[in-house]
Order: sequence, then C-alpha cells, then structure tokens
Amino acid sequence: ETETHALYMKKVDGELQELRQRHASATAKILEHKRKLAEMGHRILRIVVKQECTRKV
Amino acid sequence: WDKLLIGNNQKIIELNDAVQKVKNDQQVLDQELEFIATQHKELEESLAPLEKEFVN
Amino acid sequence: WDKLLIGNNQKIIELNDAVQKVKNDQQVLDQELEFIATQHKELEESLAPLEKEFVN
Repeated sequence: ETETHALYMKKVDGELQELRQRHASATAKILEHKRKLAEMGHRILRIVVKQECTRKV
Repeated sequence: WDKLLIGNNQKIIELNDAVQKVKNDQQVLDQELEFIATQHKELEESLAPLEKEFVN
Repeated sequence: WDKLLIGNNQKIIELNDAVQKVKNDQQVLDQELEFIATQHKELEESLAPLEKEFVN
C-alpha cells in the first residue's frame, strides 16, 4: 500500500508540473489579450475623434 | 504505524480530489481564454470597416 | 517500510501545498479573465453607437 502511495504521488507530481505549464501559457495569453484590448480601445478612440470631426464639418 | 498509513490513505484520497478539481478548473479557464480570443476577433472585425471609413 | 511511510507522509504534505498554490494561481487568473470580460464589454458598448452612425 505504501508503495502504491509513493507511485501515486509521483503521478501527482507530474500532473502538477503539467498544470504549472498550462498556467504559464494561460498567463501569457491573458497578457496578450490585455494588450489587444488596450490597442482596440485606442483604435476606437481614434474613430470617435475622427467621426466627431467629420460631423462638425 | 497503522494510524499513519490510514491517515496517508485518507490524505491521498483528498489530494486526488483536489488535483482533479484543479485540473477541471484549468480546463474551464482554457476554454474561457479561447472564447475571449474569438470575441476579440469579432471586435476587431467590426472595427476594420469603421476605421476604413473614418480614419484615413 | 517505515522510511517510505514517513517519506510518503512528508510528500503528501508537500503536494497538498503545491496543489493549494496552483489553486491560488488559478484564482488570480480568474480575476484577470473577469477584468478582460468587463473591458471587452466596455469596448463593445462604445463601438455600438459608432456602428449605428456608420450604417445610417
């Protein structure tokens, strides 16, 4: 039984390793999404400004 | 020793549950990230014609 | 046997801590996802009137 435990924990170790990798990749994706959102916000702002100008002319 | 062994047994069952839950949560998180990526793409696609029209 | 048993016990404690840490990290990411969703909604809302005008 004790040996089974040791074996199982080795497996958990591996699973945790994989989870950490997935976490790192998710963190990178989130950063990229945030960057994209900021960029799109900027683009929308530019459209708003241009549209306002057009309207006044 | 028996007590320790039984205790270990119990803790391993708990550990297994916890790991399973964390794995499921990660799965959900990954799916949400994919959903966000799709949403962003849609937003970008609706931005493009507006930019073409107004920002030149 | 004794050594393995005690080693297992120690290892279980370590793994529990590690699982807890992964859980906490996931929670942080969940919050980030919520933040992204809110921002996305805001952008969509600011885009809507622009599109309306564009169509007219």
